[in-house]
Amino acid sequence: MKKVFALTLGVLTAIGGFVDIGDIVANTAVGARYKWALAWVVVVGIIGIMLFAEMAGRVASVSGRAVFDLVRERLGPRFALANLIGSFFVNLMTLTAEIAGVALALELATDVNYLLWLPVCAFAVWLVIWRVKFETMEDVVGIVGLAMIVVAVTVWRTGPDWGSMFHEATHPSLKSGEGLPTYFYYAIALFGAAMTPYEVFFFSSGAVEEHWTRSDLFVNRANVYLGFPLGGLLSLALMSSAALTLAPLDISVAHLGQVALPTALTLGKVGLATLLIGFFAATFGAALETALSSGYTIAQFFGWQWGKFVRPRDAARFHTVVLATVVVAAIIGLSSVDPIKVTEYSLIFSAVALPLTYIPILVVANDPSYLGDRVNSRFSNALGSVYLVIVVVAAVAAIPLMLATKAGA
Amino acid sequence: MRLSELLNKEVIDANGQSAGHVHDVRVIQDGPITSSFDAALRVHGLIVGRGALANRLGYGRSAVRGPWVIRAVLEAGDKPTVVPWHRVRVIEATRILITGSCDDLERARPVSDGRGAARE
Amino acid sequence: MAVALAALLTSACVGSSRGDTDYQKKAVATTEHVRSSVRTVQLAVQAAGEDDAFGPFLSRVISQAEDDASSALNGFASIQPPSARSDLLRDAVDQAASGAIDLLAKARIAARRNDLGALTMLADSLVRTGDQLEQFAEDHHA
Amino acid sequence: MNARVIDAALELLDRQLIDRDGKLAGNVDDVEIALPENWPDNERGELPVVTALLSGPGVLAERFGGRLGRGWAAFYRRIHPGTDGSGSIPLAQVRDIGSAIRLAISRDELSSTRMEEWFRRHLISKIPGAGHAPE
Repeated sequence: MKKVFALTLGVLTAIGGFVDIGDIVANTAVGARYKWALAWVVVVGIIGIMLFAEMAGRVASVSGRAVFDLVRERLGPRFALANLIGSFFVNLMTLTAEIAGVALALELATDVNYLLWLPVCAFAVWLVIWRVKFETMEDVVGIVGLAMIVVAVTVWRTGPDWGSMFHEATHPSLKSGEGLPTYFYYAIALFGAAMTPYEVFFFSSGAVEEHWTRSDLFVNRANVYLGFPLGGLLSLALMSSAALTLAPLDISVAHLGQVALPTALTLGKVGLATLLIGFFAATFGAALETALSSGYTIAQFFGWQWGKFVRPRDAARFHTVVLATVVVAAIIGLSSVDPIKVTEYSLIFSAVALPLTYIPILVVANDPSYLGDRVNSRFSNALGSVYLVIVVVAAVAAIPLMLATKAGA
Repeated sequence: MRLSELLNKEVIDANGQSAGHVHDVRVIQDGPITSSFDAALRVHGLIVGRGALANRLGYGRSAVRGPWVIRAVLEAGDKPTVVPWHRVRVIEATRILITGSCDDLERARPVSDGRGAARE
Repeated sequence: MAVALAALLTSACVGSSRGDTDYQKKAVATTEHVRSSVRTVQLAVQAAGEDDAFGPFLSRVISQAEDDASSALNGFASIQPPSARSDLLRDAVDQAASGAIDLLAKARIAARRNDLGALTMLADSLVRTGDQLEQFAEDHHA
Repeated sequence: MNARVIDAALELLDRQLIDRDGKLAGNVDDVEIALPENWPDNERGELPVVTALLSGPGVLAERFGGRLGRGWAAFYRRIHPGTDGSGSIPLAQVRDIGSAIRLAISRDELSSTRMEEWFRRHLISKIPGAGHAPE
């Protein structure tokens, strides 16, 4: 049983990364609009995040150094500060959206306006970080988050024609009237959703929180190879469920409720209730992940004591940052910005910031002074180099595409 | 003096020729660091080169070998050299003046050998 | 590319100004938006009919769709029509969309009251309204 | 005696400091180097020595330079009167140089961790559960 729980870090990281509020809506919107024509991006994203997280987790396990620590060592304080400011901004935006996402899930269950839930949700997020053990937190949220699997069941029960589904995914084509720039804009958003920097901040810091060492490299791999494909599978399921039920009616998706309609129609009340629990856990998990990541990045940049593996009073500045970030996110959320729009933008900005985090990790994963004989294999480096190109191209293209397509309008 | 006061300054030889910028300061630990040794780390020389990013990422001098794409791009044209400390004459605000010609500087050998690594 | 070219040609044939074409595009986008909301509510009502969803959920999904449709129409109504020819289009969009939004409001009221009977009775008119809006968008495609 | 070669910018600068209790104690923000007496006219060919590792926001700010760095350093001095905010760690207190740098002293002995102390005392300790053991 302990072995099962050893895998929840990867599950929680991946659920928080792949099916947080922005991704839930984005994947559904993309499925309703393009059906399976963008499914390949999710696959590219899954492989990328597995490669990236495995390297970050390996470095953290062997050397005890988490990602942002290395970013500063390898990029120097100036570049690292630029990265810190960018990453922190993306984190804050995402946290705002996730807290609102938890509130939106509760709104769907209760029909009470989400703005009333929002302060409660923000407080709950902070309280869990303050009081609950890291392992308990990831076990509970990771396992409850598995309720999202109900989306895959929905797709199964809808009984799609798997052959034509596969054909559409492998031979992407655009409906008439759809432009290529918009298509690629969504491609970058989906890629950014899969390979978010905060996932690796959280995963590598989590490895330190859990006291992984050289002998836990197997656990690291198992987490990466199980957790992230699961997250990716849920992404694809959301996309398929929308492609099967919403696309035929040409519905454009902007709300969480629309995401749940196919499941309600296919699996009834039980399915719907399970999905709402899944929404709640996934967004709550993502909120924890981003709130902690904001503390991790700042503390690691300055070298402060961080983490839940010490008493809060021994990591005073870290907990101050987390508390302040949650409060600010809640205030932004209460100003009634559209939380779903916020994550859509933050996905694009995380694609822009990604190279500044990816490159230092790729380099350190090759450095024997950190890893001894556990440096990257030839295969990892070959794949790592391919992704280096992808990551840089996506970062360069993101902003121009966003402006040219008016954010995919 | 602080380390940062040496880094990134341009190194000029006796003929007024530039040898590149200071990328690092090479020190030698001549014994275990304990309170009984009051001068364990001595400055041996300056590492001087041209590609700033390659330097920061540790290519050219550390044992980092892959991936070859990054290595090929960053190491192109950058052959860091060592200026032994006894040739350093003057430290100015933006420049460091050295004796002799920069043509006879030796290539900097890689330093890391994986010893500093890996806690258990 | 072919599509863009065709669009260019047709608009050239009609001989309307660039302002008119822009306005027409916005009119179509607005009806598309309202149609998407109607289709969403159509699915919600279908779920209600099959007892597949809870009251609070239905009520929330429907009122969000209604809000979306209203704000799309309000956005369109605030645009100044570039010519007298566009005034006709404006009225047509307003009429089609307002009727649809009325229907959505009825659905919302029934859902808030948890009146499943009234809600499911709207199913047919929702489908019909959705089809009409779809037709409208097709007819006015620039 | 096996002499070990260390490139200071690569292997010391920006590395994590860990105190004797295993607590994270800041980063190496700069390194203090002492020039030999009468340098550069020192007859005996003595070499400069690394005397201390420096840590703290004030030190980092000075390294940044430019308007941002100067403003930051000035602000730091204002809120910490009578100090440059540098936790100067004599080399004799360094135990090991690896992927992190281990110290023989406690982080509470460093002036660079005063902010940590301040937040501990005035904010974090006042919230119930601050001393709650993690495991």
